[in-house]
Amino acid sequence: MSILVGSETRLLVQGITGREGAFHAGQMLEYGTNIVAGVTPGKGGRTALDGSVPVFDTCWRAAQETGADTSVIYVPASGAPDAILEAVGAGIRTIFCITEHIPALDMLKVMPLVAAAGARLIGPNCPGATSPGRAKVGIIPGSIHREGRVGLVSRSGTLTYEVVQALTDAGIGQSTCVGIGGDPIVGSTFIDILELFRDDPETDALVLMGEIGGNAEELAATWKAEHLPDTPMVAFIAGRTAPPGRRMGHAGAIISGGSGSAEDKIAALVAAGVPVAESPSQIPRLLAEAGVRPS
Amino acid sequence: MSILVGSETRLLVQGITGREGAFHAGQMLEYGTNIVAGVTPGKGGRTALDGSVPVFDTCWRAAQETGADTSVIYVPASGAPDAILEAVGAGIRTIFCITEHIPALDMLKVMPLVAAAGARLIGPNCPGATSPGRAKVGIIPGSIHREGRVGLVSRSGTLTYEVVQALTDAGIGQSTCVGIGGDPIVGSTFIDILELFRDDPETDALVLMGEIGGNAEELAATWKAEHLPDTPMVAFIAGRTAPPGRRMGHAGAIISGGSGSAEDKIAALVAAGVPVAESPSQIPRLLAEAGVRPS
Amino acid sequence: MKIQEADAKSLLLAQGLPVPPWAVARTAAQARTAAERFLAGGAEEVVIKAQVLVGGRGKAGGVKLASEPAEAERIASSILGMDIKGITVRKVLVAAAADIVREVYLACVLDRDARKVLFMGAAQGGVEIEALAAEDPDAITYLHAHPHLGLLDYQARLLAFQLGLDAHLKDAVTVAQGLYATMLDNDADLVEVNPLAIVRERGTDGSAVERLQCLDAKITLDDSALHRHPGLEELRDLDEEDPVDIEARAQGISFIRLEGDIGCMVNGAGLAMATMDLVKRAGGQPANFLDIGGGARSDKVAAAMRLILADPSVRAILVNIFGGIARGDEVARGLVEARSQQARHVPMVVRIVGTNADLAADILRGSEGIETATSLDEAVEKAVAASRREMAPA
Amino acid sequence: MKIQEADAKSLLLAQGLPVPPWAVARTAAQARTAAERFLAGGAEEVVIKAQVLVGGRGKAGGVKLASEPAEAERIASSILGMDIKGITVRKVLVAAAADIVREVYLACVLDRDARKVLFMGAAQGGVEIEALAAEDPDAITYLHAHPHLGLLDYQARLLAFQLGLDAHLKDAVTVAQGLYATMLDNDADLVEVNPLAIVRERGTDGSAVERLQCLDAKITLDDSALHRHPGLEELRDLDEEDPVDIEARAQGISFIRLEGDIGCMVNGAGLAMATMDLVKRAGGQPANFLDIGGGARSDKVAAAMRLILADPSVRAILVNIFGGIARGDEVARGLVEARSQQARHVPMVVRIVGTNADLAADILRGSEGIETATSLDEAVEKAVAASRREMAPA
Repeated sequence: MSILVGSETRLLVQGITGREGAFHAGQMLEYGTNIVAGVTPGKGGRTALDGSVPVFDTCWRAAQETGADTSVIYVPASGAPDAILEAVGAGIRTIFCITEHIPALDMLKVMPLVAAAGARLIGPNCPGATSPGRAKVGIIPGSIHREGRVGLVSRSGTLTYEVVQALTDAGIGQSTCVGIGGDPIVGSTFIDILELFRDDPETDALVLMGEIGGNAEELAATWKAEHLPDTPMVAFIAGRTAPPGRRMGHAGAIISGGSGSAEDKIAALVAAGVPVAESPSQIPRLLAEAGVRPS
Repeated sequence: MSILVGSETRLLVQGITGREGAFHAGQMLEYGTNIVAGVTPGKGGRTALDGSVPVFDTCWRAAQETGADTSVIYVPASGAPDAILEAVGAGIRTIFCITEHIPALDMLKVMPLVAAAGARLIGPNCPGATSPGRAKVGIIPGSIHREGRVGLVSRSGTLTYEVVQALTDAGIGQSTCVGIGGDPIVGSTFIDILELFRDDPETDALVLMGEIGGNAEELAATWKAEHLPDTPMVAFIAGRTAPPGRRMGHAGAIISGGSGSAEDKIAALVAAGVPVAESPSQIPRLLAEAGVRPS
Repeated sequence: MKIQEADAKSLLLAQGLPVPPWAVARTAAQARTAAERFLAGGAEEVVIKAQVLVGGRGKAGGVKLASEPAEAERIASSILGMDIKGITVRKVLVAAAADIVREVYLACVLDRDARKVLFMGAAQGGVEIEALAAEDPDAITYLHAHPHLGLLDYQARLLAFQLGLDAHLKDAVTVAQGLYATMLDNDADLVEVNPLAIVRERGTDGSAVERLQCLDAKITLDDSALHRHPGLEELRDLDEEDPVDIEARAQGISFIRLEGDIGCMVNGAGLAMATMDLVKRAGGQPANFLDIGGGARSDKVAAAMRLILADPSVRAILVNIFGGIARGDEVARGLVEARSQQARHVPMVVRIVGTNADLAADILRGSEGIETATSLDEAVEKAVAASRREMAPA
Repeated sequence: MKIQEADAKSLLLAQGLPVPPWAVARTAAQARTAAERFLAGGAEEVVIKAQVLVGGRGKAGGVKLASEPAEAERIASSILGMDIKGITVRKVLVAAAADIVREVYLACVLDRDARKVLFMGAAQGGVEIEALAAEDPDAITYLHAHPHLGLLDYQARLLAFQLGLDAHLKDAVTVAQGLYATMLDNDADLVEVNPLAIVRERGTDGSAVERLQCLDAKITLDDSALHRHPGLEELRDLDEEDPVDIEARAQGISFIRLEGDIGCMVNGAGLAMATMDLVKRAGGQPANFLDIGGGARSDKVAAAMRLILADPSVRAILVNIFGGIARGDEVARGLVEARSQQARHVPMVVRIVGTNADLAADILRGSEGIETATSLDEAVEKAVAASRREMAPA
């Protein structure tokens, strides 16, 4: 098994005929992901990826005709909130929104509808999720993975790749790697993903990649101490050297006052029994110290 | 026991210092209803009803300080939707909105918040509910009731009084009499109230007072046949002589096409085993034929 | 409140929706002038449509085509003054006849059960939606707008694709969202465009272009919200209304005139309908529906009496008041006073129960021409009898 | 994006909120003229406030009162050019000093965890809300706006009563809902009025009246939404910004200048921060944060190089690219090209992994002054060493 995406996933790609959508759909297909449909309004009836994927005008028709249960969104920011709602309205249960630069107030409006439908949104501004050897949804390079039993959850994009590569190089395979996105308003939190890993019999250990800003890491630390006291977990927090109050790249990374700083996050994690690496390259060693063996 | 209102009710009166609110609060108090608070923004700190009821600026403070669990609203139509939301926000579980002429689109906006909070709204444009001998909430004259075991639910105002009087005159007492209101958008339907009566050990028989327009009576008939096949129930439908397509008083009473007519409603009720009276005065006799004895 | 086609089209236009130009004519000469203008502007024919608030005007001969101004005048003259389901036509709408490629149906309406706004669309337009719903339910796409966010973009696209408007996607989305905006901005409970049509028009370079157009529109407004749209209250078509309707509205009385001879004055819509039902069951014919509303003050009672007596066929009056908010004594006083002022003396049966019914009885006792009753059945019986007495030759 | 007090006040004013008049002065003479006007208009004193985007300007001496035009000029002259937390004051705001009866705090802010807009109010105003929250948490009222309906009327009233603004209920409701409207209309993530004050003013008849006024305002905007508010983009205070910031924004590069000497070019904010952390851990000092963003084309790479080299203290450059969307060969080509065009030759350590990393290695091999690395740790070590080499006397 794996979480969020796997060999049973029936994937719908929203924005499949766009530049980004077409490129990454090709990469996902190549990885072996089961892409059952694409959606681009006004291009219904055509096919994408050299005739292998039917394109529909609406998610509703795509879901009706192909049984798609998961969606990934490569639609520009102006249309992405509506694309999320369209997936929700079509009964899609798991939605990955890769799109970045969606205004926060747009996401505020979208979230209650996602929740009311009982759907799960990952992102926006996230790299997606990969369950090595089974399916890759999003933009994480497929080549960096190795099959195994470590679950990874991260707020970052390329930093995630860095750590996944380090794990793979050390022979430590992954069950699923999930990027939840670094925006102020995201559909799934660390805890949401940790809950899934807790219930996954094929995940034995965890890696959490945090950043400065917000308090998601602190909340995750408390949750882990309470609900997963015996599962090995290692963390990394980016932004130790960031000066207070300065904005670092994406909106998630603001230090406001005493809270949201790397120090506070690291302290919370350590207090929860989670060793925090000083460099991504230390993570495999810390996992090994916690008893994780190469797969 | 009784449904919705009883001796355990802790009532909050919204708009208690207005003309209508003050008059009916007096009537309710006289009937023995446990009024614990009133709310009028800007009049917090005063008292109403000759010093017996404290007045608060907000429902939140009223609920905090008095433990009010039920509210009745006598606020003009322009402020009534907000008054409903204020009660919901203060944690009030049962809300009666007496106010008439609230625009339907305003109610559409209010309803999801009521539902999300798990609160129960009766009305708007309803006469309220009385559990004889225990509590009266709303504007139904207290004098017409008699304690007993027949539950009554109605879409009308004065027509309800007419029937209650007829029951009382025939010696048939009531457990609770509920007016759900005749507007197109109401918080509680016939079925919502019938469900409460089903679970009330002190209600043995039912009276349903319907009108032309909509299909609430048809739905109630189907529900009754399925969920309360053995409980005696008698109905009355007002508007047999109404010409099709003409609006009768309140917005609830439009016949559109074949549906919503008195004939359809009566047929549905009869099919469900519910005798339909031709006059309110026949109702006690039909109840007696169904085995209901004077109390 | 229903509004006429031309007014409905104005409301759609105000939301930026595509509605072809039209003119309203009250005389045949005005219709001719309008026809001349459209024909000179390139139209091959004009359509002349009766403006009435009832359906089925087409079948009644209230919609016709003309290709010459003189013909338009002749047709307008025949439609103006025509009686359609009891209503006299006083205005016609004149517009260029559209070259229709395809017609679809699109409407939004208040859905009471779901407590949401419901969109209904059908790829077949120009038909009665009720008939289509009965014949071929799958032909209609139903879709609820979000109670706070309205018709979402993707929902509007879904409707457009379901209606086969792929080639006009952007315009179809604009129209669908425009219907919702029309509903919201005017507190309508129905906004219907039937047909919404793809029409062939001449482009600026003379070549044929296909465009989406709202060819007919029906809107009904929520009476409870009219006060916040003062502009809409003026749309009431006074021509078509009985002057008594205007007085009723001014007094806050719900009043509908009917064919019978027993005038009814009741408090509460449900009780008023029940009272009429009983009148009919007892062999009488109600002359009206009249709900005097809550808290019947004596001036309101007097106004209600005037409304009833304005109908010359009224031969008896039945007053049925169940006092709750309304106090019986105040109603009784109003009745006695109204009685004293009225020119025409019609027998009156009064039943007042509830709050202060005793005081009411005292006031009414001995008042000439006023019979009282205790039960509703008794009151109805007496009123029917009184109407028969009056009908007997004097 | 933060905006200055005067701009924030303009946005509040646009929503109809009560903000006392002010003037912005760039010179002491302009400040004097403004002061003259306010003093002639009846003010007993004027306040002169430094316009900078950092907090604590009061403690730094950037806010002063004056009762004479000459004094205002003198004070403005001392504040203009002042350095507050590294930022030079280039503008002052001049306004009539308010006669404050009571100050409260009111703000709305994006609440990430709840995914709602959070209102915060305190009956004590003019204080730092963080300090108050730490000292006396119960002194603050927290209240979430509805995600679709905003701040409901009753919520606005609740805030007003909690802040003790009973005597100004209607105005307080207007202000609270105005803050939400300001947030919505401008895509702000923070709108703060501190203090919101009851001030004593002279009425038209000369008697004293008390009114609610927004005396200070702080607004930050959502960068992701700026494109739909072209008017707001212009509010960026160019005076206060490094010209490189403007170029960075034009290129879609996230760039923050820091104090160190090792320029960093990384793709992804998280990886960029991690890279800087490692530089510091290895004993170096990052000269900047630079996230080149997704899909790094060669012109973007060249622009990033210009941004880094515009800082004369940069002595080494560390490039860390994990190719995903970004293709390594394209980045490498951009680096070689940028290198060939640059005047100042700074040692460069490049690490490119992921998509097309092999091709990138081929391109970089043999390029003069470019060292390559495989692991991140190795790259950081080499860059720190390079910055030290350069620092040794030539």
